[in-house]
Amino acid sequence: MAMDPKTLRDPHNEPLFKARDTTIFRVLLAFAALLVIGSGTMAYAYFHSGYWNRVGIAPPQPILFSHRHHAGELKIDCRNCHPTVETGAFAGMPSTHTCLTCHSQIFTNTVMIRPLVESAESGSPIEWNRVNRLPDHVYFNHSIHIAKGVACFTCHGDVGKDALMVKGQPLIMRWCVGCHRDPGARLSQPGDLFDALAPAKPPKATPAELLAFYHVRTAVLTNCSTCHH
Amino acid sequence: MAATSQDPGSSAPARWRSIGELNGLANEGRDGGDEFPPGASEWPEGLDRRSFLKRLGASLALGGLGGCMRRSNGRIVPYVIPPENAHPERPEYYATAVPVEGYARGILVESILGRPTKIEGNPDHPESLGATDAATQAAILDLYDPDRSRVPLRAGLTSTREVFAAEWAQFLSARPAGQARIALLTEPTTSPSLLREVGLMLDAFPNALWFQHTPLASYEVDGLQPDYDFSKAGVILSVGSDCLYRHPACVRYARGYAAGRRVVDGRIAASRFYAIESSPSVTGVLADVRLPASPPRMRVIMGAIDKALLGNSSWQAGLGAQESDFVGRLARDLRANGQRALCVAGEEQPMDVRRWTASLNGRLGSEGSAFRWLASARSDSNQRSRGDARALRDAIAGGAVEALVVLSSNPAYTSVALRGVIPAISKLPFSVHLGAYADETAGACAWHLPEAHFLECWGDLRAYDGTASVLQPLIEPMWNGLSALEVVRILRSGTLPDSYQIVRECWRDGAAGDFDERWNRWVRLGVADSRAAAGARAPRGPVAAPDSSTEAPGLSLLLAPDSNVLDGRSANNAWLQELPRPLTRLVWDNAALVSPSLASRLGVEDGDVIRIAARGGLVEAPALVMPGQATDCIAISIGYGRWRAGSVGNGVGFDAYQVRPDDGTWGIEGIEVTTTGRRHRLVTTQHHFAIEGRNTVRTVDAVSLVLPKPPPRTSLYGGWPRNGNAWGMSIDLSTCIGCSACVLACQAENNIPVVGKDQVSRGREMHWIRVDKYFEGAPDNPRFLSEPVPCMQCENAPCELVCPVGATVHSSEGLNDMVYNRCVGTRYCSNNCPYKVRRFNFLNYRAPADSIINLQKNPNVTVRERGVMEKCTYCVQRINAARIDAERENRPIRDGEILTACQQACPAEAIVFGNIADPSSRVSARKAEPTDYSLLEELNTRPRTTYLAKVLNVGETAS
Amino acid sequence: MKPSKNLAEGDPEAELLADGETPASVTRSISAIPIDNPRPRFWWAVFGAAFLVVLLLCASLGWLFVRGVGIWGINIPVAWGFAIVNFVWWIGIGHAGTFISAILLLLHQEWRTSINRFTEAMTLFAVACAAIFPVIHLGRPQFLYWLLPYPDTMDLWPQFRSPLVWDVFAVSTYGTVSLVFWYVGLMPDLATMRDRAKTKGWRRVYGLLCLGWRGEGRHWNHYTKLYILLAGLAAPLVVSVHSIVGLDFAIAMLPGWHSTIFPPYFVAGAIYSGFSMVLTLVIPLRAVYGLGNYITARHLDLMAKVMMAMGWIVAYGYFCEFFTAWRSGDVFERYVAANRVIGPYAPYFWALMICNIVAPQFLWSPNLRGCVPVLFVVALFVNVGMWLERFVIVITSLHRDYLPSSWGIYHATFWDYSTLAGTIGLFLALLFLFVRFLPMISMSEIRTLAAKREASK
Amino acid sequence: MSGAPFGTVAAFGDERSFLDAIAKAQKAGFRRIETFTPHNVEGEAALLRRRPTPVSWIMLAAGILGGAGAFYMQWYAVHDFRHLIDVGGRPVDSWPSFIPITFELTVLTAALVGTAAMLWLAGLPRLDHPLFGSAGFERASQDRYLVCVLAEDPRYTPAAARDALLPAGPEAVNEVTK
Repeated sequence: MAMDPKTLRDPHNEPLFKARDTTIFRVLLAFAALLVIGSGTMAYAYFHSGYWNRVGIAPPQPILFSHRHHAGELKIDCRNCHPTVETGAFAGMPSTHTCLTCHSQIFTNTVMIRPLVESAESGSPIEWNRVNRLPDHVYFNHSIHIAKGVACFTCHGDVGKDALMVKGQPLIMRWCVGCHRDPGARLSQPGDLFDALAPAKPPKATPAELLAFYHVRTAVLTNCSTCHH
Repeated sequence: MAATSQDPGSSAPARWRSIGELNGLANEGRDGGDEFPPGASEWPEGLDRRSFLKRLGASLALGGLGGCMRRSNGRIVPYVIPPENAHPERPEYYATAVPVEGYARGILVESILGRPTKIEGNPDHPESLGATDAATQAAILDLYDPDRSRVPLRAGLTSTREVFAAEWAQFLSARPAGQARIALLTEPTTSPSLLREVGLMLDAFPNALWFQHTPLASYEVDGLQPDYDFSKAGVILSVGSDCLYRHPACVRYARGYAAGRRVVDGRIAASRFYAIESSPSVTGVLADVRLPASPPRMRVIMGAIDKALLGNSSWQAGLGAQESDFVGRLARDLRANGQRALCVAGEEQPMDVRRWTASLNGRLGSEGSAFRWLASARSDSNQRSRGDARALRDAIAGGAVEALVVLSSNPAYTSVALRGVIPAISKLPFSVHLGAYADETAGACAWHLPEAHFLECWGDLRAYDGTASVLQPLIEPMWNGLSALEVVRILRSGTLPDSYQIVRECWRDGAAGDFDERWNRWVRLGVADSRAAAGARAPRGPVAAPDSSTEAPGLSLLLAPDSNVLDGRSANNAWLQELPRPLTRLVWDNAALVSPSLASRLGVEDGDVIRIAARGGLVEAPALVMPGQATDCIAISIGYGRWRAGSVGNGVGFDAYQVRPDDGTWGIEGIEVTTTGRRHRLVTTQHHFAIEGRNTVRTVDAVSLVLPKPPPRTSLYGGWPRNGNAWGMSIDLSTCIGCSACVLACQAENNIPVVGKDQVSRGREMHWIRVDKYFEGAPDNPRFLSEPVPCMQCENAPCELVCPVGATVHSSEGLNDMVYNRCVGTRYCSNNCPYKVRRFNFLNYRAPADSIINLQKNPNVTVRERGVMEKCTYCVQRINAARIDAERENRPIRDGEILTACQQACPAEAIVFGNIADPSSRVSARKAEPTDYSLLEELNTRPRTTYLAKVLNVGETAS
Repeated sequence: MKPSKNLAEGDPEAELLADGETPASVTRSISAIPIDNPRPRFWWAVFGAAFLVVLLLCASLGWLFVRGVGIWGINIPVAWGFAIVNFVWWIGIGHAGTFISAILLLLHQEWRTSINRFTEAMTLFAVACAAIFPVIHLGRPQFLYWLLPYPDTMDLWPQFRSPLVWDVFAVSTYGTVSLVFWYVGLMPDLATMRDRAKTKGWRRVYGLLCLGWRGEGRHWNHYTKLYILLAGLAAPLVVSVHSIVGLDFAIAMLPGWHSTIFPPYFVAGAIYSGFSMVLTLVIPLRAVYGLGNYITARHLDLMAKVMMAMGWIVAYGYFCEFFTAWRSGDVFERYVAANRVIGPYAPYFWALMICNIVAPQFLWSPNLRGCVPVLFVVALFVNVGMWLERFVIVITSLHRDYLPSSWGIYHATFWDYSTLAGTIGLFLALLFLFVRFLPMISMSEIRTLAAKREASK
Repeated sequence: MSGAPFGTVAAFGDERSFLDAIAKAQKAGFRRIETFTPHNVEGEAALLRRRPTPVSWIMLAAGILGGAGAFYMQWYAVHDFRHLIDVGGRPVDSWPSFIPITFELTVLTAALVGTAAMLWLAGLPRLDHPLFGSAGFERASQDRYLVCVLAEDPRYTPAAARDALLPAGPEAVNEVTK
């Protein structure tokens, strides 16, 4: 094919790409598009996952304290060890002396409660690893939740089921406001509030009845300043 | 602009702009008009390129990865033995008292998790009545001041208390028993225990001399304290007094004054307030009729008043038109009111003026009702005292002193007399200083002992009216400090005692019956059984008017204690340094106040440094043009220019003690003023004081009380359903005295940071509530209007509409919520706020994580990080706490159960907060008054905070 | 100001393409710039200088992230400063490209052909510079993504009533659509570059970039439709974007901002600044790279006329603002208006008047308009003037609003200036990379023009 | 370049002879003709009776969907689970505020989908093509107008194609294999 040689390059030029290159290029393009969509989906999944929220994870503890045994089997009332849950912002953690009310009598010499004995002797507290934690900008008050019919198990899960304490709920804001927007369905009857296990049967009262019973004013629950100030 | 500004010479009550504008200067730059001042950029000290890059890298890494890494949940550490208090997180209140120039003001101190966090007034205390002033609010910060002295120092080197005791014992043992020539210097005090300890010390050492020194004026006139009841006064005359703002009884006075200025149920029986003063004071500018006059001129006017009251027809001789109008009206009103006429003189006035003014009450008949004499509560005229700092200087110079003991006083700075003998003090065989800071006096003495803060130790004090209080500690001494009581005991007995025992010993003394029961009651209530002397008798018969010379006196200088740092003792308190001075809005400085006409005569403007020569002393200070200042008088406050105050107060301002006369008088005549050509950067938080014809501060006449009502506003929109509580606030401009107590109460409650002079100069102050000042009328004698402005909590909030992330939205109870942790910092909300009440963290204003100042922080309020907007939310943390309490008990929140911090602190009860949905609440009643109005009502933002107009009771002119 | 279509054909005074240009010559001379880099010293000098300024930008942003927005002069009440001024300025400059490409395409203005590629690139880089500012002006830029709607763990959404959220969508849409429009227009030229590049490596690069374009009739069939439709979309888009930027201000209740004139007035201002920037850049590049055959005197003349027309619309906007302020009787509006003229920032206002209103009037004279240096200087004035306009709008309205007690003053700091300079550097650096590696005039469209003229001969 | 023929290409130096060649090839009975030109040639599509491109309809549909989706997103955000937030006292359904984003997303989806559709319909990206190997094809992106009679045409033989194209006066005629 004869054309003006001045403006032509070598006519026997190799083609730049092969059919394989087209395939690779198209696959890469598709992959890039997928990456954009996929990374968003992955991020969503990650930040809503139990891994991120630590749901179901039991951190190691200095003493292998079993809620299953104490709360589930022995049916010790939650308030026995968390005494200020009805009156204060914090539920209260049992002091060494609280534990010793029983354990000065029973299992006093077991290896398992050695740290307790050491704490009592040395006066230095037992350092537990936190299971449930809210960020600093959240102002949470246990007492008002109990007063308005939110049972322990609603947020902490079936603590009487597992030996080591595990986180029962994600405690992310989406989860919090889920209840604050529609609290009725999550309330429990007064008798169930301190059960270590969620009752198998739904409460006898309807959500509306429970809301009325506890005088829950739902309007303020979703105000930002209810939890953040 | 110029279109609305008025000829400065015209006396028409037109509202005008800044002084700079009057002088034809368009620039309102606070640093003298340089459009792009050098060094305006930001490069903090001590940051080189390498660490900059390091930080940059770290910040990028953290920003990039921080969001994706799980944070540690941390530890939870229970008690070994549970404390008595089951709820350490819940605030508890303990009654004690704050020392105010040696007098007590009863307070309740909030303690959370074992640390004192906030000071409130004690409703059971007669000099608090539940409220406080600004200085009381700021006292909590001193406790956590990192600059506080922490260890005993010997010649500047760390030592111990034991070494001190041993060295003292050695000093004593080198001398015949009891013969040591000890000089003890204290401030005048009302503390029964301290007076008892000092007495015992003087008994034990017959050669010991006790001196008392304060740079501030005594509150006594001839050994008695004048006391006022403003609520019983129909006409008030103030002669240079600032007693509603700076006085041991100022809270009670402000409360009484407010009673006479408040509209209740649409009616008011307003008092009429006349003031004559040389420099505008918080109290004086409240006057319906105010007359600025230089100190010599004031004496002339007082002579005229005296004559007019006596019916001498020649009283007008030598008076100007304004002056004779003032005197004529005043005399007419004083005579007409008789028993309800109250005359008050400032403590800084010469003694003959104070004597004469007090005697007017007797002449007019108000003594016994609006005016009374009280027996002295403070040790000013104690028989065993050998005099003041001048006497001590003479004693030292005369070799009569071997050991000097300075207790809780800083004479090396505050006493002109003692400044001269500092080398002599250093050469004494023994000298010791007890103080909260290793200050100027500590530098002069061989020994320095850290003093315990009043919240760290036991003590006792009397209030101005004589009521005694026991001071109880809220916390163990953080730095092992000692109280003055303990030091005197160490000096006397050599033992290391406990302030608790000393105070109890004093109060048990001579007491019969069950002491512990009474003691516990005193401690609980904060008020001990009153041993106050009842009203005393007038000291003398008729008093002649102050004499005045007729010759033209020239310029005079008026010194004054500073409105914020007083005599310099609060110089290291950053809250007080950054709190705008009430009238000038100046921060972090003092200045020489000059009247507008004097400024133009001298050719100076704001920030020009002038040199003032007075009676041999010399001070250089920047001029600040102050409308309402007497024309021939320059005023400057003491308490600045300190060199050993601490990292906050060092080098701030100018030391006016340099011209302070030795005898402690405040006014100096015949001064010479020259300009230096140098400039100093004065920083104010407000620099435009004209109202520009805008209806922001409204005034009504006391007779008519008519305020034009805005047209009703309708809306196409249905509006949001409002059920439940609807929070609202009413601020009474008529009773507000403009004292700024609300500002500091808010700062303490809401963890508001201090940003420093440089940041304020860039317009970045952080106060959530500010007190706006406007001047109206002739520059040399304008009317002063003040207006506290917190967030208005608009129902149609402009800020909410423009926030892209919904970080500020409305609550169902009508609060304009601000969610710090959602804020991304666009600052659009601030732009769209017509009231400009939003504050932004332009830089990281938080204290370092390990700073001791963090202990003061309110744990119920988020400490805001960099890049976050913040603002007033009606103390929503208090609302929530009350709501939780009420909800737990299934009852509505009671009216008055929630007090906002500003409301609680307000001495005049000008701020009322409550539920406007409840027609019987106090705030609803306030808002129903005819003088109620909304700020910028025409914008239809529908603010929940409304104002009651300022009631003026000017009356008719004399002619 | 509507040059008739036939001006393109034959009128000696109205040449849009020099005589003797054929598709072959067009291709040869335009593609020679990226392939041969005929003026390497000029290129390196400008690019090198711009790159140094980019480093300054990096330092400014680094320091900003370390210390916070407090390094700037902003305060309360002037909470928006240079960042927003620069943002609006850059976005405005970014409007000429799409206006020339899209609206003039729809209006069949053939003179757009020589400058559309270049102005589109300018648009992209201006938008890139503009997009920096809304991000960095945030107090907490690390949470920028909260302005995007996505299912977060907080169950919160952006507040869609806020114009700033509209901005996010408007600017990102504008950037994306401009990029797509530019890239689609570039595809045939990339194919040309592939076929003309000297080395196999470059041919591969251009081959990949053009996605295998081969000028097939089927390609052209879809392509031309898409291109005209993209133009149809971009035309209202260009209007919407600066309208929304105008709404950032108009939605606020601030006197001086709260004005219905803002959206159209902002759009006109944007096109005004865009054309001035095109002239500022094209005049030197045309001279240096000898593009006079394609960007002819006629082009400059037309652009000058558009600029002048836009200048008058902007002047009308100024007039309207003052008229409305006066006629409203509102004390706040009147004060802000007066304060602009005689207040502390009056020098900025008067400089703005000189730059934006007075300077373009020289262009009434055909002689002056035809004088390229004069045109260049006027364009420079308008560039500065448009920056000043945004400064005056943002700062003077904020610094004295409702309550005199809160009035303040704003001083820019070193970092304000360095960031502004830095983005100018970034803009120039990107533009010179573009000039260096891509054909700055649309060869395929000029070829159409050349072929049409050949055919008509 | 494996043996199978792709077609016969003729190169022309101007539009007129290019269009002429198409017409002549059609007259010769060829129906599978493709062209390669440095710019869009007016009349080419009509001559080859190309179907109107569906790009416009795709863009319209995408724009409507994008706009509706944007409006729904905003509506959903303010009604999320009946959790209504009072923003500055404004009504929940502040629909005028939703217009800008609705418009922007209409434009964005239309533009992106339209561009994707164009590429899809044009079979791009495709990096390889039999013609890329052929000599002189690089001129098709510069200044030559190429007509190609495709081998898939039932009447195609190299000779017939060459005969049909030559009368229009091509500068070169070339056979291309796959």
